[in-house]
Amino acid sequence: MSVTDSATAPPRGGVRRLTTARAVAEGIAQEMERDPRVFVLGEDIGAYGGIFGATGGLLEKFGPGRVRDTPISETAFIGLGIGAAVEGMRPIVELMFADFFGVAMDQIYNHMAKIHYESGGNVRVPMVLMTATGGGYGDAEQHSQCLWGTFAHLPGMKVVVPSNPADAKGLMISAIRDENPVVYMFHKGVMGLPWMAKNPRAIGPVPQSGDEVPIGRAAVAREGTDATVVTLSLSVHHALDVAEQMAEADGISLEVIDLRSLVPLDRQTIMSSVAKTGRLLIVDEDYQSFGVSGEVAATVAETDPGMLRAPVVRVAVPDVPIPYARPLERAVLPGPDRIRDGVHRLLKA
Amino acid sequence: MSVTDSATAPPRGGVRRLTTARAVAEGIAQEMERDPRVFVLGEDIGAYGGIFGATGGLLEKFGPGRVRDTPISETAFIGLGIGAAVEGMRPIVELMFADFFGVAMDQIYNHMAKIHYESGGNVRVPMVLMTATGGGYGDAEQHSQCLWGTFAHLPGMKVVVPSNPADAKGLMISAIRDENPVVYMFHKGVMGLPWMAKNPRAIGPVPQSGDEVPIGRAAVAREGTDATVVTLSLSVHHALDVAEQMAEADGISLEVIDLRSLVPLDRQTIMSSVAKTGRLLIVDEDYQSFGVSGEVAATVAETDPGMLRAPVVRVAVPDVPIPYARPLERAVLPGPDRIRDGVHRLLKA
Amino acid sequence: MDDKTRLDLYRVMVLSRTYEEALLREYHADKKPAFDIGAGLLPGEMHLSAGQEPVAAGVCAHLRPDDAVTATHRPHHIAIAHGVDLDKMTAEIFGRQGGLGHGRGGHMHLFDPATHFSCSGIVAEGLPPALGQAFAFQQAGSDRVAAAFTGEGAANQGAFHESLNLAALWGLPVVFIIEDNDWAISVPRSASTAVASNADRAAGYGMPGQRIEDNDVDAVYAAAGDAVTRARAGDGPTLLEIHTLRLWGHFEGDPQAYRPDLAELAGRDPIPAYQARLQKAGILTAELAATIKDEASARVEKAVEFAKSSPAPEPETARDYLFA
Amino acid sequence: MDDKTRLDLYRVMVLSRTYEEALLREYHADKKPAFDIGAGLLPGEMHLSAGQEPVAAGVCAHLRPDDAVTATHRPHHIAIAHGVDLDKMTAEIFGRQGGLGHGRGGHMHLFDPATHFSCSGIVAEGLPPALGQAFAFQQAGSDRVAAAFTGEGAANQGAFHESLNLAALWGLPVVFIIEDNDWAISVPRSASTAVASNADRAAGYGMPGQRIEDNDVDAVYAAAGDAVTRARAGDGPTLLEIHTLRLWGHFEGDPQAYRPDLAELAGRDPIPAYQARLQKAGILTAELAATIKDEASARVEKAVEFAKSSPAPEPETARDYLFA
Ligand SMILES: Cc1ncc(C[n+]2csc(CCOP(=O)(O)OP(=O)(O)O)c2C)c(N)n1
Ligand SMILES: Cc1ncc(C[n+]2csc(CCOP(=O)(O)OP(=O)(O)O)c2C)c(N)n1
Ligand SMILES: [Mg+2]
Ligand SMILES: [Mg+2]
Repeated sequence: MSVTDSATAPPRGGVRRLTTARAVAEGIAQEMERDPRVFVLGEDIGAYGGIFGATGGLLEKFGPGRVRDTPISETAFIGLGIGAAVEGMRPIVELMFADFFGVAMDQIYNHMAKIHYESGGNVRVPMVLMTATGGGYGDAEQHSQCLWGTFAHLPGMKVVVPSNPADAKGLMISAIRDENPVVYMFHKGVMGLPWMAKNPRAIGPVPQSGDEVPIGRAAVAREGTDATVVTLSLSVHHALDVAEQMAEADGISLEVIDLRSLVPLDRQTIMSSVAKTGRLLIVDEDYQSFGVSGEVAATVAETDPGMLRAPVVRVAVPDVPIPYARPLERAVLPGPDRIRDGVHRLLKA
Repeated sequence: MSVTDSATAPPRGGVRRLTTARAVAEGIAQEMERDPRVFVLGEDIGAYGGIFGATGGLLEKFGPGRVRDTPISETAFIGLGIGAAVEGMRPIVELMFADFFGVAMDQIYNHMAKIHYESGGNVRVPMVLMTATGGGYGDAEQHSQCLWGTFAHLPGMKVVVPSNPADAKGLMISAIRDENPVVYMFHKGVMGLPWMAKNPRAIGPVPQSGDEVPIGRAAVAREGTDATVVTLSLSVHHALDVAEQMAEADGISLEVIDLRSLVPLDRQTIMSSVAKTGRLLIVDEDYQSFGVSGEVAATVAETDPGMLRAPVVRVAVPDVPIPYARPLERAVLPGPDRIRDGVHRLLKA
Repeated sequence: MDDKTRLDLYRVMVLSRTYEEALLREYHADKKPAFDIGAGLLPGEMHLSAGQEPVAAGVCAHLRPDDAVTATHRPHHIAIAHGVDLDKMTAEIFGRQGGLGHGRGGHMHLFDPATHFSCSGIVAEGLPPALGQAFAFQQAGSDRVAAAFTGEGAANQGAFHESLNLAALWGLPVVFIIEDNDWAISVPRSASTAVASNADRAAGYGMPGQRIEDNDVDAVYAAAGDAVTRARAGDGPTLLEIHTLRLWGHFEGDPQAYRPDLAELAGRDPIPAYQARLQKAGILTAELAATIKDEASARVEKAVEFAKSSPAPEPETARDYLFA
Repeated sequence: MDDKTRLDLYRVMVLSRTYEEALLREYHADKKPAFDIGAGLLPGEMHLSAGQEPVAAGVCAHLRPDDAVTATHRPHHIAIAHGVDLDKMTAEIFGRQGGLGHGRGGHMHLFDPATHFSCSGIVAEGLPPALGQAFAFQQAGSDRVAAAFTGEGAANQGAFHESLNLAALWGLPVVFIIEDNDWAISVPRSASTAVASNADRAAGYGMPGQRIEDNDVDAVYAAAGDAVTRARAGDGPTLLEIHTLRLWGHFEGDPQAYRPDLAELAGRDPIPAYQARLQKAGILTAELAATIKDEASARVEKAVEFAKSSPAPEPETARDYLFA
């Protein structure tokens, strides 16, 4: 894995294209320039540039005072971020893999997420907890999980999940400026890392400007009429691939909703689309039960189940840990084949 | 809070009645007598008898070798339980409040829950992780949470949530005998503690025998025809109270389903009831979004949304931390008033 | 130590004890005849600190309002010693709109931005945020410090280890204080901690460590003075363990059946002992002691009055303050 | 130490190194020209242990197959030294049905009930389960012990502290071994650990602690012998820190741009050094060394063959083994 991510493509037709990893790092750098209160903490975020490249180049630019490698003490350094935020700083703390949340969850959900509420609004905790999620490259049970359902279930923190470079930058800027704790979850597969399988959707146009992408608004990643696919993060890429293919091969028109934020959840955009298509497929790389896919389906069921011309279909990880061996991992992840199969089931019903 | 719970009512009509706390302790004691591999670990589970009485009398009966108070080191002692289970023992480990899961979640979900799968079935982790949940007595944000959605979302552990003394004993016996890790979550309000508000449903007939209550089967706590109320734990008590009242006052016939287990979830019993009533109210003391209530609603939406004669209604904690002040706590918990209101909304639609 | 300082320590301890006595009274007032934890004006767990006043008084005497303090589930004596507004704190404990957190937090979740005070109901988990406050002070080039309190039971929690290592590594201006009251609920120190003194753990982080015996406020004051000076000077953290006394139950309602030393507790009360010492030293008279107690009572009763007259929060506002 | 023991240590180290060389080859074989972590027969992270063989060999020489061992994300040398079946282990790393975990776990999750071996990809979190194994042994009245390995980076994780305290408190038969290879990925020890020797932390738990310098297998063997004897005798846990060497990257693909000592690494390789020492002592000849290497290669290649010829798991079985 390379220390800095060099996969910046040359500007094409005047449009500058970056990998998601570079877009994230650029968003952080611009905010650090703008606001001296912003600093970055975490394991290997300095000289290494972040294991997944999200902090590449920051140490060189801002020095070890503002870009600090930490010991492997997640409870201590996430807590340190909380205290610094309380005193007016703007920490960005990286938890290397979301899978490791269990060693520091008390700081995250009993402190970071609750202090503002417990204090009756008198204490703010404006910080970003950035973390890598997802599988698909053989890293097995403890390094492949998405777990966003776990974070989204617990109140007091916003949760964002960008799928592309431009959103990644804009949501990072919004997260840093937000007065609340924001959990920023990036899937390794959307980062455009040079040491992972090439993913053309992980590189794209990114504005130079420091514009925000608003937290809490889903994007219609593709318009369509036959069915709605609600999804997030890397699964957006797969859903778009499938949608393009099925449009061409089968004449099926899929609308793809990229949630982008889980908290707040943009239920309106989901409902508008389902109202139009009458059919809902939810694709989620997190565990299926008691998570994101259930919440999206419930949103329809409690608003107007009569909208549904067919039962909702869910394609998610079928409530097992993520296995190591490739055929098994493929079987449990919501890849294009399983999505296509889901669309067929949805349309047949 | 009394060290042992003395609220055993005298046998009425030959039927022995116990509080839930005593029923749990009795189940553990009988299993400890039957099986020398069973032992109990946790904070204040010895001389104190468990802060919520679940281990009352065990130290006196079995001595400090098998009933061990621990330091406040949840990661170490839950992990100790895991290792002991791997070597053939049958630990019951108490995490005093479910709210504290964050200091030990890595042991729980990355180890306890995954070792069996990672080992391809070659290593078993037969243990019970017992923990207290729930609010309603003014204990605020860090001591009032249910959080069962969080546990149920992560694969590899069974999750049970008894609502009454007989189930509590039978499910404890099943949990101890199960070859898998079982998270046993009791709401403080169902325990029949002498230092909490009296709750007549927290005391009831309990068989002397060591019979199991099977994990994974919901109970129809009350039959009805107008609407289905799917709920669990203390909310079952409130739902039954409301159902009795509404039957009498309004002639409304509610069917109340007590889930009893979240993993595995008895979707069949839910669906059969909804098929009959066509209306579904979900009552859950956990946070509303991305949790149990969403999963139950999704089950209907993905099976047959056409069953629903009205939109599903959810009564849960509205995605805020549990506040301290009584009027605020009342406002967020799913008490009888909010349930009644939910029924009205469901039936009006 | 000059006389005025010792008198001030005495005053703070008396104020704290007077406060806890008032809370004890108010907490139980409407939970009779059968104790019901959820009933009355003050529902929920109530962890009172009577007996532990020397720790709070001795440490906080060295702090300024712009220094940070993080306390535990047993926070009142520390909040009082650090100068948290007594009216607002009491209103918070009563769950009122006029409270520090508008009644949202209650007694385990007191947050006072004016004095950079906070606490947490999760043991040892108040330490990491204290590091962050200290970090902010360090980065700003100020001489402000953070004092982070925890119990001897909590010192066996992972957060303790991580926090001490990181604070030492980065030379953060923190003073760690362990209140060793011999018990973690029903578990005696001997059943929780593999060493006799937590000061022995300081060497494992390359920081100075000291254990103070006998619940002696003068000794606490001296040791804390050194530690705070060190932190202010940029010389990094210190670990202090203070052997103190839990005079009452772990929480109210605790029958303490597990406790063999109940009979001798009254004789170990640090406040009469300090009073006697100061009187012997000619610093305090019985009359002045009575005045101090009266002043404390007046202040405390005013706070209780303030709390009781503050309105309860409206149910409709339960979702306020989720996000800023 | 007798000659045979030293030769055995050498053999184990050579076998381990030979194994890692083969995995290195196989791992990269089909990830060219551009490195793609998810490609090839061996996808995912790969943490190899070359340079750290003295730790595993020296400690595990004292263990029986009925003793428990928990290792880290870098587990191969330890598994080999403890006698985990090489064929099944390799098949697991290749994700095959014939593997220890039928291909479910992979290289960071090796579980061998036959030798009570396990490991975990979460740093320091392998320690708590080791306590439980030791507890089970203690309760059974046996003299079995548990050896729990962790890295110097991981020694700053809360689980480390909690585990050492609990093990000492209950006198559990555990030997804690810290492999100090100077680095935690790109973070040097000086940026993670507030003290020069983790042995200094042992005093904070009232257990013996010892640091062994120079990656010296004889010294490791001696110290571990004492520690294992103590544990078997019921005298409780010991903490050993061994200064060792990460000869290669943290994981394969690590460019190690952060590392200033790359040039001198080869000269610090412990295996040629030990070979020279044994040859000088007349215990080993160049011929015997060659034979040992050949035997190791044969054994390793057989294991690789076994792995490659074992079938891949069927996709339909992905949900198997969720529950027993
Ligand atoms: C992580 C965690 N585990 C358990 C508890 C429950 N608990 C609250 S206070 C307490 C005892 C604390 O003992 P100590 O640290 O000595 O403080 P003391 O109560 O004696 O002041 C326990 C176990 C908790 N709040 N947090
Ligand atoms: C709790 C946790 N945090 C972070 C990581 C990511 N990680 C894997 S190995 C490693 C470095 C470990 O260093 P050390 O303990 O010294 O072992 P070494 O790799 O040097 O053998 C890190 C940070 C992890 N696996 N678990
Ligand atoms: Mg204590
Ligand atoms: Mg290392």
